[in-house]
Amino acid sequence: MIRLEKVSSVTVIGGGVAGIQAALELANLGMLVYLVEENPSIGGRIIELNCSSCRLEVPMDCSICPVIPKIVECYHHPNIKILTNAEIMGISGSAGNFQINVLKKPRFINEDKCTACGACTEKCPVEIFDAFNMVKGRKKAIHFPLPQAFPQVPVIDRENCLHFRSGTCEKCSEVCPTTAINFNDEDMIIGVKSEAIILATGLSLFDPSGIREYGYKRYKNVITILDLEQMTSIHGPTGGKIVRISDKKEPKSIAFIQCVGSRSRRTNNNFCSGVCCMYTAKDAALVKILKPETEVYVFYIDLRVFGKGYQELFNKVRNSLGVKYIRGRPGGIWEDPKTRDLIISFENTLTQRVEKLRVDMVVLSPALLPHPNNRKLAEFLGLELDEHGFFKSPNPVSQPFDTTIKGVFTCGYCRGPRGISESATQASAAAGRVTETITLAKMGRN
Amino acid sequence: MSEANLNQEPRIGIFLCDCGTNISSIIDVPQVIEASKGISGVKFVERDSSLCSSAGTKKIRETIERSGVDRVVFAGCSPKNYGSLFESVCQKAGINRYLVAFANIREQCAWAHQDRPKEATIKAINTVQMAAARLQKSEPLQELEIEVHPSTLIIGGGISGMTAALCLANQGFSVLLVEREPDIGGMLNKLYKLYLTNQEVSEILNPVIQSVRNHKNIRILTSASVREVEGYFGDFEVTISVNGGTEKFRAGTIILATGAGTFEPFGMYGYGKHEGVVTQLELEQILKQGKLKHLEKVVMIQCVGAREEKGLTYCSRICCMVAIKNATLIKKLYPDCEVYIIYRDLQTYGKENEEYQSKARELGIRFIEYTPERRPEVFPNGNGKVGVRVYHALLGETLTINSDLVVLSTPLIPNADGKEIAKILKVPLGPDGFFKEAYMEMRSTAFGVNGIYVCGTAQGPKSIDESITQAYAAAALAAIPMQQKKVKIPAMTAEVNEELCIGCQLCLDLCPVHAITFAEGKSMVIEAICRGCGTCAAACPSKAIAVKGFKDEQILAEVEAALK
Amino acid sequence: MNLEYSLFPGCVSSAREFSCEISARKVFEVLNVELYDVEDFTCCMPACLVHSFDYATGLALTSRNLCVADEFDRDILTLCVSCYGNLWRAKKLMSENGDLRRRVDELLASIGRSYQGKVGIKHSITALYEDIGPKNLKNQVSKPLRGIKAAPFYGCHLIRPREYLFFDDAEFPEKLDELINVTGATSVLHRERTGCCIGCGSFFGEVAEEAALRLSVDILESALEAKADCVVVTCPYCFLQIEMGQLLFKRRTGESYNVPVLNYTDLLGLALGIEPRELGMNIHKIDPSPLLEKIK
Amino acid sequence: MEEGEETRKFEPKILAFTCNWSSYSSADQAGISRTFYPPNVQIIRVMCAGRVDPLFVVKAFLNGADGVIIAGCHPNYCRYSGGNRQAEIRVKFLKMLMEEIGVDPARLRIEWISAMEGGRFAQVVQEMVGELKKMGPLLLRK
Repeated sequence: MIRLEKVSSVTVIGGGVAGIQAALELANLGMLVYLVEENPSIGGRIIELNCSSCRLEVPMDCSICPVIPKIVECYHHPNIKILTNAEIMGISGSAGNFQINVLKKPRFINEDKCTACGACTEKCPVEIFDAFNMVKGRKKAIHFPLPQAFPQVPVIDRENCLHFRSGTCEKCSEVCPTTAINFNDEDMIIGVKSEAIILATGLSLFDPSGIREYGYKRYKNVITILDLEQMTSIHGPTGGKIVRISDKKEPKSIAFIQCVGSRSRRTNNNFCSGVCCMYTAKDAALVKILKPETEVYVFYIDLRVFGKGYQELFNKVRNSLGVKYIRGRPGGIWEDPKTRDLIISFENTLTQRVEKLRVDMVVLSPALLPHPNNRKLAEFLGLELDEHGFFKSPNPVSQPFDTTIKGVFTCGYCRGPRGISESATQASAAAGRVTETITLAKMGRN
Repeated sequence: MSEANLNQEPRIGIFLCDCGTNISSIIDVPQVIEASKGISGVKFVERDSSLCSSAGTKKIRETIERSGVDRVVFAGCSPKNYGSLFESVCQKAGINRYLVAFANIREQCAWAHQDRPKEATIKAINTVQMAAARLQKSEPLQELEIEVHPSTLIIGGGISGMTAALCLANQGFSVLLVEREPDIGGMLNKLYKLYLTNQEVSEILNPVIQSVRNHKNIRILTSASVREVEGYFGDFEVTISVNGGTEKFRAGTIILATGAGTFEPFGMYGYGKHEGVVTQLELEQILKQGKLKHLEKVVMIQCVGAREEKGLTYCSRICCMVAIKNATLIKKLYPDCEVYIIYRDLQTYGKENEEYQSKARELGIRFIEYTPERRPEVFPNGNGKVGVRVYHALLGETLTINSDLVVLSTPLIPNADGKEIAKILKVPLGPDGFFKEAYMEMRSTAFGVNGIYVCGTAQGPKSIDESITQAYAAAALAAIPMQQKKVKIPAMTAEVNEELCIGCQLCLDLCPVHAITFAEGKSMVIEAICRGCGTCAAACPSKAIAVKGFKDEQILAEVEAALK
Repeated sequence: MNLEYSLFPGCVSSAREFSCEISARKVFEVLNVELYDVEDFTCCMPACLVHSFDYATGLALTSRNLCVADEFDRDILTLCVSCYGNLWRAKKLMSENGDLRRRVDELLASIGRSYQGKVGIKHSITALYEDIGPKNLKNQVSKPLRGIKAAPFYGCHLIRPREYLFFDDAEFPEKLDELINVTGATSVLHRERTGCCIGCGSFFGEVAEEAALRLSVDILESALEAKADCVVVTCPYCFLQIEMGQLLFKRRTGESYNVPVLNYTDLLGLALGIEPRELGMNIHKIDPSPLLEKIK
Repeated sequence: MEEGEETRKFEPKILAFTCNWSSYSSADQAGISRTFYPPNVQIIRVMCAGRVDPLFVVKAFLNGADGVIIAGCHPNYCRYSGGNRQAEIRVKFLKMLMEEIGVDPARLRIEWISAMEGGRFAQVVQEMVGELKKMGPLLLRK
């Protein structure tokens, strides 16, 4: 079916930190905002992270705590219309009058009826388990999104749900006390009119198994930083405990490896992801705080401590907490078949020595890449992308969040690597820019 | 809207939401209802399974209007979820939102004690009683609604200030731009070319200056400084001293864009001692005036006075890129000139910067890494040359470069008058001396105090694009209340009982937002500023301060009820 | 199929490790691939020799071989990864028309040659993998070497530097493993599989015996850790270093590893049902017979 | 005497003053993530740990609380900058007072728990209940 919204408004594409922040600012500026998110709930990447800098007591803010209330606020805001499970089908028109077609994929669960009682997830017979993916870990075919995502309404994994595979099972809908589950829910195309568009598509992760010599997905005890974030988060699969996937034992030594797939000609990601040095410092510190006797090593190329309070945090991590920093990018990792320990061979570029290091666990910081959807959106809008798939700006200095098309703005990672703080600031800025242009247009200038 | 009549004794209505099976499957709801009926003043207990649904809210309204209660308890999920929703529903139904209390029996009873249903039920009963007891002592409150004057004072006429000014002026707000220097433009006036784009600074700066000058909504005061700021959010009374006299200005919001200063490394690496040792900024000047004579060797030293254990501990963020940019300019000017950059960690974060760096390497600029343990040495080397001895950490060798020019990259430092402005505006400075924002992560351009915002290098070292970004962000935040014209301040503010106040002024020092003033021996709370944390109330030796909505009586009532 | 190549045997195989050349010639014969000898080929001229004195001259000497090959207009087939790498380096540098190219052209002109760079450059391994292909090889295997655990040793210049050698992933190659498995043997994963044998075009082994020995011992250790029956190499230099390493070690300590070292062509040859002595395995210094027993 | 008997029967009453911005939400989080903790605690929401008047704590004990928890934001993250530190100072003072009148200061705890640390909240209550069971009931109520 086709439904057409008539109200003029701003559309924000992407429901992560940047998108949410931009939407809130615009909504508070009195505009009607459509927030389009491809996932079943908003929150984006940040809900996969843990709250830990709180515990570090350095002059640096926790990345998560200030954001969570924003997610809830955004979800309840009267001026924000949230379209989850949504995909952009096409965009036409120009500044002041964009016509955006959004495909709202069915969720099969009525958000208003669902009371998040969890009866369905309990009864669901299908359990999906990915030994290498701690983030998703073990879950049912119908499962709740991560605890901070909003709304807390279960999601059905169509690949694995018996109903969608063979039509044999409807246990969840049988047990649902509020009859919120409806398998006949169907696609819906929504037409949205907008005066401006803000792109906040965020990032995607480089798959470290592409760097074969590190053995990610070959060795169980080689994990990514996101897995660690999940482990250390109290809601994670291990309830906040750091364990080796091979034997569920707490590691006595951990090595973090930076720039996996980034700053590398080999993967053509010659850029720096801009955040890894600091979240690694943070997590390394967390490991030390949780278990001081753990040996922690960090392999780095340059320490990117350019932000407010970063150097101070780093000093604390290296000097007071005793995390060992080694300058050099390891050449390879080998697993001791017996103990499942990992042997890292590397050149310490500050001593020019080739050495070997045996650790219980290796944590990789994969490159953060622009979101693949950028290509599609760029096509719809006729935007320019750079060779990596980031949106281009007409002038990176004077117009940092404009795009090559009038009325379309960017914020967050989709314009280039940046952290939560910069993304949020950019989001507010983009909102300011949008109001400026719209008011100017209304005043008949520009 | 009918308000609670306080003469008659409270009439309380309780809505209990069993949230589908979420609560009812663990807690014995009927038992809770029975117990709640017993509470004095309770007129009804209404059970429902989804109050948050539209049907639910409709029901709430009808029930309230029918029963004529004047206070309401919601027993169900955490107020963090739908608290504001229920409050506004009650408001619509004629019950003051401050006569609504919540009993969190889902998150904090049913879910947290799933393993022990019996105790969970008892705790739930207790929780409802506490909420009711609290209500007994509650009074209706009115939110203070303050007019926000559609005008902004922007302190600092650099790129950040000007950008913010334009953004707001274009939205039709009147802006006063106050610049301490005789001319606007700020730090950029001193610069030559920009990194990333390599274009002349003027290409970016001049158009901005022009449109700021010509904008009918912007008034510029140069050689001026802010003397005094009275009043509060929405209606600041600003006194500016300009050419001898003073001027007054009325501002709804204030944006701080005072920029940063530069560190002068006297005594370091022979700066000020030997000829041919300059700072990047000075080099920038020389290049700008086209006075750079042919050179054979140039050495740039990074992190001069920055990233230290003590003193300037922070990384100044932009120096690496500035050095690479100037090195590139020199290389383009004199391709045969050898340019060395002696760095600690290259802060070429992100995409553009990294690419800019690799271009520089292709040009043949040489990078030498040093460590804080073994710093380079600079010594005069006869006939105007300066020798640089440096331990190349990656080669493991000590090199000596006989250079014509040594350029020191020094960090941006907090502005000299930062402290004074902080005092005038009652906003905090961080440990690094830059202005301390409210929350780095989500509100890097706002302060704890309403109505005052910060952007640009005043908040910390930043590149030009980042400053511009922050300027827009600050402008957006400032625009919000001015667009809304009226802003509601939560009624939960402190108030001083003048009879009881003994004038000890303890509260003045404790208030984090300086909302308390002192006059005629008594403290006085400026509601528009107060954010109701209650630290003052807890400290007041004579119990003269009460926090509306969180009065001692209310909390103590809860305490007693909890321990019945 | 009628594949044909100009054979570029390289100094080591023709002067020290004959077995390598013997088995290569035999195996290609059985696969009826023609290997033509080219009289005029000279030293491949590794970068560490003349280049260190005059790069252009060194490059000219290498390029000359390519000019020669052009006459016959058949791809070059090298047995030594060092030759392979050097020839490719020349091809790469000559393709960049810079000063260097100009100077090399002058030098070549002075001996009446001009560089075209028509023919391709293969190594026995790349030829087997790319031109013949694992599938075809598998079909021709008559005597699968079941139960043999082989530790592949890639040899640096088969895959590195990645700027101009594209045969396989430079950090974690797998094609040699694939080729090994084709013979019915199983390739084992071991840490030194892409290590350095220190042989390459250098007299390093002579001047720094210690270092050389340490490396070859490390390779053997890593192979044994992975429970391999033999080390399979792609290059006579690696062959030399790993074999000699064992003998040297024995002379030093009296203990011996006795890990047979095989050219890949040996392994393939056996699987094709060729007699060990026809593959020159009788002149291996580490006696492979226990291994051969295993196959029977 | 049958003190062991006592401790087994005895269920301590705890009052928790939680900061609206962090610790109150952490209690919610504990529920959301089904991290169970003893139900002996009743939670009172205040805007900031700094609001907690020493009087509240004293009254709590007089009204029969066996233990009191004050939970606020981590030191650098007070929404109002410094309220939590004030609370800390007051707790120090209160503990001295309790020492004076012979009440075990361990019956009063101040904790920093951020909004996400549901587990931490549960843990604190868990510990406190354990300790109080060892101490036995507080008999101040007149």
